[in-house]
Amino acid sequence: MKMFTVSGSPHIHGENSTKKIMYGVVIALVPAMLVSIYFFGINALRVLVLAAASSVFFEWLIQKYLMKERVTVSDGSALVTGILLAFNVPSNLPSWMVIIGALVAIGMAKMSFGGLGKNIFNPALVARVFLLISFPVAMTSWPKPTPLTKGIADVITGPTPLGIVKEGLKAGKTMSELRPELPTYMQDFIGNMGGSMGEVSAIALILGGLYMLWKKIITWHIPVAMLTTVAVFSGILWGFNPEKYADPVFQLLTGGMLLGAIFMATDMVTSPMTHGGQLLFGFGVGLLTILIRLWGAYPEGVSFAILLMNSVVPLINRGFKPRRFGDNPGVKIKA
Amino acid sequence: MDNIILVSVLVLGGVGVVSAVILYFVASKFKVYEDPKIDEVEEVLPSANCGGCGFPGCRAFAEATAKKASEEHNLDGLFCPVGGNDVMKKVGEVLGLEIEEQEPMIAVVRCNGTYENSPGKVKYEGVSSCSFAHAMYTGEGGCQYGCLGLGDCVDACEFDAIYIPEDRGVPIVKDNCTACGACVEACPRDIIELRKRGPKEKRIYVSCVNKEKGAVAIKNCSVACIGCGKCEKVCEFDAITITSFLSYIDFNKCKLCRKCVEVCPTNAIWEVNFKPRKIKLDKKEDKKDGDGKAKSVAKEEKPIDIKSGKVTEVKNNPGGNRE
Amino acid sequence: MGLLKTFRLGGVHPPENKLSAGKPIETLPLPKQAVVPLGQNLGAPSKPLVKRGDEVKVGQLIGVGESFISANLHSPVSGKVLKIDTVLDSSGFRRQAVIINVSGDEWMDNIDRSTDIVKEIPYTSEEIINKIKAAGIVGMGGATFPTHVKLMPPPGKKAEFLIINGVECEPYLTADHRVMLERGEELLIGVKILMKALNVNKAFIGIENNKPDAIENLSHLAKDYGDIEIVPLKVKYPQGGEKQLIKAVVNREVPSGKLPIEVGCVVQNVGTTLAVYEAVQKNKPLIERVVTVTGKSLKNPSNFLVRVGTPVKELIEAAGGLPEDTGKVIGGGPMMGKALLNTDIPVVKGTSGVLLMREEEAHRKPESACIRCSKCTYACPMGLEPYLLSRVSKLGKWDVTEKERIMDCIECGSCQYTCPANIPLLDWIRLGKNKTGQILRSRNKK
Amino acid sequence: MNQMQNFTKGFLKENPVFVLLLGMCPTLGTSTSAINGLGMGLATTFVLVMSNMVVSLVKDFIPDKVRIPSYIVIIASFVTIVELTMQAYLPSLFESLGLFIPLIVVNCIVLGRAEAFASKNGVWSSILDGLGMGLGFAFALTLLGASREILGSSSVFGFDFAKGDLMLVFILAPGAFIVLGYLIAIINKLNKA
Amino acid sequence: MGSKKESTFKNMVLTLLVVTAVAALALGGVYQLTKEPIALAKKKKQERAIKMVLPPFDNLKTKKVLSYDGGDSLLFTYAEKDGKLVGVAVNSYSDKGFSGHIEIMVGFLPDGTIYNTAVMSHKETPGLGSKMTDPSFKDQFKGKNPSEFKLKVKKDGGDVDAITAATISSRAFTDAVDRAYKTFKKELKK
Amino acid sequence: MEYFVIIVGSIFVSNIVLTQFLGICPFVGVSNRLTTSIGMGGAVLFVLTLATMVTWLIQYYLLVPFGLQFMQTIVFILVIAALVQMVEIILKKVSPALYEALGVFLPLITTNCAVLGVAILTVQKQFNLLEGAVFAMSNAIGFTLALVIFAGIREHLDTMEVPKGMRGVPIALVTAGILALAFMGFTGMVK
Ligand SMILES: Cc1cc2nc3c(=O)[nH]c(=O)nc-3n(C[C@H](O)[C@H](O)[C@H](O)COP(=O)(O)O)c2cc1C
Ligand SMILES: Cc1cc2nc3c(=O)[nH]c(=O)nc-3n(C[C@H](O)[C@H](O)[C@H](O)COP(=O)(O)O)c2cc1C
Ligand SMILES: Cc1cc2nc3c(=O)[nH]c(=O)nc-3n(C[C@H](O)[C@H](O)[C@H](O)COP(=O)(O)O)c2cc1C
Ligand SMILES: Cc1cc2nc3c(=O)[nH]c(=O)nc-3n(C[C@H](O)[C@H](O)[C@H](O)CO)c2cc1C
Ligand code: SF4
Ligand code: SF4
Ligand code: SF4
Ligand code: SF4
Ligand code: FES
Repeated sequence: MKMFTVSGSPHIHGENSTKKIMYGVVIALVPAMLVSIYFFGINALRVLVLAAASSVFFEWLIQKYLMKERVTVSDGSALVTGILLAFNVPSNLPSWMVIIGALVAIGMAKMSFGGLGKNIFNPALVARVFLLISFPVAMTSWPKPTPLTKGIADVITGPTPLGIVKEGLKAGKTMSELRPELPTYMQDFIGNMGGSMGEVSAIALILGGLYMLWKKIITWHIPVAMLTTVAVFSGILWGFNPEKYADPVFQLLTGGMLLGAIFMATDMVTSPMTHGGQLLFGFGVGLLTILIRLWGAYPEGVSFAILLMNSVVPLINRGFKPRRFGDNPGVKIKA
Repeated sequence: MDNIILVSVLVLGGVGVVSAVILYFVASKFKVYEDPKIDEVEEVLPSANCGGCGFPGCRAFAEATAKKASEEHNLDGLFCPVGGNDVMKKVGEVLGLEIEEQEPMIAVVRCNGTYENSPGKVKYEGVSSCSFAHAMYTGEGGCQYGCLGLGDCVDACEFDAIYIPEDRGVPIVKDNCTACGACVEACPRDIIELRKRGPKEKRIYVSCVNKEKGAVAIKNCSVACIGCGKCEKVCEFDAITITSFLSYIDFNKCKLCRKCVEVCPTNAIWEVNFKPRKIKLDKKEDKKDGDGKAKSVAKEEKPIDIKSGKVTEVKNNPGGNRE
Repeated sequence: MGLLKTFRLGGVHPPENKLSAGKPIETLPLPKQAVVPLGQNLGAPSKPLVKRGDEVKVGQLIGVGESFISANLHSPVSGKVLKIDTVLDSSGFRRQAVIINVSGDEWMDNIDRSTDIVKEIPYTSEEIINKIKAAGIVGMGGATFPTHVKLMPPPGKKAEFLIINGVECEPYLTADHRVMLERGEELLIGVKILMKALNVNKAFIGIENNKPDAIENLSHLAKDYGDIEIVPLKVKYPQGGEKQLIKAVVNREVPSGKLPIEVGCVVQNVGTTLAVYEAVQKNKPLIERVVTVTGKSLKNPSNFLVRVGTPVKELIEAAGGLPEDTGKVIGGGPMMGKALLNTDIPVVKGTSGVLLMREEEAHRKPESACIRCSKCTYACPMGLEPYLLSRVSKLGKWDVTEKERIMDCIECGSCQYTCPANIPLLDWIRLGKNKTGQILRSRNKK
Repeated sequence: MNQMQNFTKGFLKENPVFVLLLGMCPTLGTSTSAINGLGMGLATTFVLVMSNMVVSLVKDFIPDKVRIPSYIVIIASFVTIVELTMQAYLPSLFESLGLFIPLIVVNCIVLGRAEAFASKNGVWSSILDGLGMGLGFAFALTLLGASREILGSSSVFGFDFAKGDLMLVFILAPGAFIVLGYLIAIINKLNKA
Repeated sequence: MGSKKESTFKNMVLTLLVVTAVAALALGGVYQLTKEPIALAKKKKQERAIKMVLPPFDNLKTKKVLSYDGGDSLLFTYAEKDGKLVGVAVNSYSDKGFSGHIEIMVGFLPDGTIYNTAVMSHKETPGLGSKMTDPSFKDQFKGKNPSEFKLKVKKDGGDVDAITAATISSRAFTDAVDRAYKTFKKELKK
Repeated sequence: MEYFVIIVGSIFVSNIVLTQFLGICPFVGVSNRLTTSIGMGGAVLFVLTLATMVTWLIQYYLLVPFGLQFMQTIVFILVIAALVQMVEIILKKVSPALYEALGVFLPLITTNCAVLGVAILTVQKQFNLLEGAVFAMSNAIGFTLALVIFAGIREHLDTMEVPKGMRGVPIALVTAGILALAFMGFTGMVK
């Protein structure tokens, strides 16, 4: 007689899979990858490939030989982490530092907690902050973009727009004095400015974000809450004193703001589970980012802000529950 | 020069004395009594915090014993199954009481529906939880009383005393069982029972819990109890009763004469830790070659050294999902 | 069609696969032997009134529902009672059933077997309910809750609306769809009867937009019946869940742990309504129902009118035989249905379909780690957090499951359907519901 | 118990830092380099040995209610002695250890040993216990300090492996937690094996 | 443990009294003993620093001088050799460090040229700001006369090469040197 | 502004647990559950503030006048120990409910570096009494903040399958390390 399978319902499964989600993110990252290779040349490619390959390799190594469990590197999450790590470092970072970054991201921030889905902090950002603090010099010398079309020029390093503003204001200059030193908004938008690889081109990042929204990989809540907070908060300060504070458009387009908002704060593993919680999370990231940018020692605050908010995600998840069915009956219920 | 030493002595001494005085008064004024015996009892307990005693932890058990001892001067109904008589004796000593011995018990799995005896009729796919499967269907072998083999009991055991051999799919209890009863609680089908270990670990029991009519029972499992009543008749000590086609041996009455074992047509009655006797190849016994082995199982099975961590993974649903 | 009504929270949209939608209802030949389980309804099983060797006629009372929540049982065939024994039924367990050897097709005399449509409803509310009770009607939408109980709101509660569930949101199933197309007139009379029984003057029939022909047919017919409104709904699973349906149709939410009557609603399935018509107007007890037999490899997916007690293998035979590659047989739809252990299992009052899944569809994909994507939370129509519920169920934290409202779960499976990590969420949640329910019950007893 | 065991158990099996998880603050705070760790460890060892000795000597004369305050006073005295002596003769080490010298007083190991061991045992075993525990503590601090120094500035005990710094994090606060975390994981594994 | 003292009031107070008294006695003693060495150690550090930042001398005189901007007063140590002023060591500070206060000592030749500098105390980050104790940074001040060497980091338009990635500490160091120089000038004018 | 600097400085910039390394034992030990960590935080807030104020008074009215600063450690710890014990005894009697909530943590607090550390730091930083109290309170809040965040994380980790070797203290410390890494973002906000 035929042996049937028995199992609980449901008996069918949708199209979603972890793999699809992760490779969807990779696809969304392609435009930004191309832009960064265009502006930073072969070096960008080196860092990208190295970071991605070593992330995947470390995950494989740890799963196979340390944790001795089913190897799931093919799900693509390590690849995403690797690419995002590459996006968060300057394209001229020495190779061995990139490899250390991958080891920190995968080994420390992800696998120590048990692997995909169990980590508290965003692995790529842990690695970035780790590198930033470990190698302050290498991590803050940003190559100037030299478009591929103009041949392979010497790598000249220079400060990021945020660095220029931070230093300038500290030195007592005003925003209008600094403006000529800064790239134009158009340059910000296209990506023709100094910075880490992934944070330079607003348009490419937004394109990727739209793709992920369309594919339902992310929802709008975190990016919108975060960017709105930044715009409003920096807008108020700017309106208050435009010479002392940079304008909101500048704040939104520079640094890792968009990369963070679209690709890193949205990492589902390390962000809250409900829309309400996500709005709060985005708000917190935005607020902390601006606080750190304006008053902290670092010119850039997105990474820290996201990590700080990552740490309170378990608390947010406790407080923010989905709207339960039945709590608003829509009609008076007799006791 | 001596001045500084003098001042130090005065100041520090002063601070010390003032603290002492204040503390003394505060302490005597706000006194709360706690029985020091509780700590002493807790110290002799095994600190397994398994809850086998029925209290939420060793400390709670210690409190309960101290209270009962001081109020009623006995410890009736309080027993630490893990520590057993030795520990209870010590507890008694601490509390100044005599403790009656309780006969040692062991968990017994009353099902022999192995892959061989009760071959699968469907394939189960789902979580490794007997409780879940119990609510869903009969079980792969088709017996709706029998073991589901997903190891809730194994997960429940704090002592690594029960495991499911890969080729059997039905658990086996090891000798280090402390009779804490956690597995009994965990099994949704009430298959596991705490029984007396018996003299020299010898015990006899019916390894089946199927309450269906014999014909149905035997269809799903070749070693099921069919309620034929032969054992009941042969038992001279009234130890066996049959209710809803299922035989049960009262371990308080059973004298381990082994007569019932011989008459059982389906080999549903197990004798454990007896010397293997000459197997009379009569009736159905020749049908199954491993009969002697199957019956005197506990001692023989013990050497199967499956690493403790591994046991939980041994499930009879190869396709099942378990993290 | 503009913005269609639907419920707001959660929901998924699995491929519809309504293979048998265009197949008219066919009457299946009688089986040789009918196996009639005594526990076909939610609540206590019926008590058998016959014994081995008794001769029975079609429609003869063979089991009686004695307790408050239980139902009568009638013989679906005529013949001789072979025995009363345990058989494996669709519950997955062996339970008591009356086994009848069929001979001929002899009906009880009081049953009106003509096809005339009787419009007049000369009965009072009480009479209607008594007739329904006598006919052993239970909910045919899946829950098999005795219908007469639903029609008697507890003291102090009053029904405002009757909502007929014509949603059939489960993929593959088309039985209700066909009933709405072919038996529209009788259905509407059934609605009228139920309205009268409940003493309400507004009824809605909720139908998903993927059945435009049914919507059209009923809208057309309903013109003659005043207070019955046909509500087209956006396609979204599990709209057929009564709480979701109520939300979609009248925008009310049944509070946690409460019944629809709390917000003045009573929901009945299309098939149930038809059965009510037949019981009240034609004295015909619930002995047969429409069952969809379907599956991607099945030669001839069909809708059959089947006597209760017919083994499903006869349905499968009639639809072209069991395909070689069948890996799983499901009683019901793919989202809520129960896997059947074999094909000897009989059709019961609650069997809405038999779905044959091919071997390659029959297996779950391997589970991986939860990536906390929240998709399950977004999909849950009850606003629960399935990832959390399943995790704490697995860990046995019953206080948390209770606090997180595990008992609200309607077991729709939307969460598990969506989960990208293929986690058997609903398995664990069911386990959690079982345990939590036990704890709640024992606490209530105290 | 065997006297030798009183001494050796502090190193791995009952290491106060890795296994008993006591005295975490000085462990993390003063292990920026191997030499600092060693200094702190030895200072603590001195206090441990001396206070263990004194406590075991006077244990019978102290009423229960003031047991803890008395022990604390005894310990604090030795801490102050260390503090003053270091200030006088090892000023630079004193400066880099800073606040953590007075905090030896509240190091759970010291009071814990006084309470759990010295108040129940004889002088000799108490001294050995203190010495063992103290050296175990010093061992842990030195190990941690050395790891952090090697990772952080590629040098240890003044010996440079490479020019310049390596990974600064390891000298800063986060590195302390991280290195200790992994060290404990490794030691757990070793102890189990 | 039978001989253990009862927890009576008298016993408790007495015990504590005795314990604290003995402790105090011991401590007082040690304090007396280490008082001198401690002071000596402090003095030695100061002297060692002076020796480093000034040319050889045989006599020292100290004086407190109010900072040029009215901040905390600075300690001036006048060094003489054979009765002739060979240099002045100024204990200066800045609060602009990355982690707040830093203290340095600057040695000036009588003409205002910086002879050498020494860091007395700082809390800057190890590996970053702490590099200001490295010769590679410090030595650029050697032999410079602030009248022609602009005491500001290059980023701020001065002549001082900042430590990579530690401009703030460099700035603070420069600020402290500047403070010393300005106060020195002001004091010399008097 | 003074106070603002003290408050922000002690809660975020140089968080007592994550950058000063004080009170690590309870941080690791009592942060398993959210409720207990809040209880601990409350107890620390109370004792820390009280102890800092009392030791401040002792420092400036007893030790300084007599030139006995070298006895700071011994006097402070004695006073703190007595204080904690007193609070414990009184609480047990007066409010058993509060004692249930806080009491279990009180003995832990005596040997908590945070209390003695903050008392000494207050004196070192030459705060006046009010500043000292604010400093103590902010530090206690900083402690509670770290503890609560951490408890949230650990409760969450409890439901996860952390690899065997890392389970418990190791992963807690690594988490604390990453948290400290994140807190470095606050560097430079106030000095
Ligand atoms: C214990 C119990 C009591 C019920 N009582 C009533 C009732 O008094 N009135 C009513 O309208 N429905 C009642 N119901 C029926 C439910 O509301 C619901 O219609 C039934 O469970 C089937 O719904 P489903 O298929 O969505 O699960 C009851 C159900 C249960 C389980
Ligand atoms: C997830 C879910 C989906 C359901 N889908 C349907 C459906 O498509 N059609 C239907 O008639 N009943 C469906 N039901 C059952 C209804 O909730 C409800 O029990 C029924 O409409 C009540 O009518 P009855 O008592 O006549 O069956 C569903 C229940 C659940 C929980
Ligand atoms: C943890 C940490 C510690 C730092 N410590 C110092 C420091 O001690 N001194 C300093 O000047 N900069 C320090 N910085 C760097 C400053 O934040 C700032 O980036 C730098 O001074 C800018 O100068 P640059 O233009 O030389 O890069 C530190 C940064 C971090 C993240
Ligand atoms: C939308 C999205 C964003 C992600 N962002 C990150 C990221 O910022 N950093 C990272 O390491 N991994 C990221 N991942 C990959 C993956 O979730 C991450 O490795 C997990 O945190 C590992 O458990 C992202 C994945 C998705 C789907
Ligand atoms: S086998 Fe059962 S009774 Fe025996 S120790 Fe394990 S759980 Fe307890
Ligand atoms: S709990 Fe154990 S004995 Fe019970 S069904 Fe599961 S595996 Fe079998
Ligand atoms: S099965 Fe339960 S938890 Fe899952 S989506 Fe449906 S109602 Fe929600
Ligand atoms: S859908 Fe699956 S992977 Fe996503 S949160 Fe829910 S359980 Fe986790
Ligand atoms: S050593 Fe600091 S609290 Fe224990």
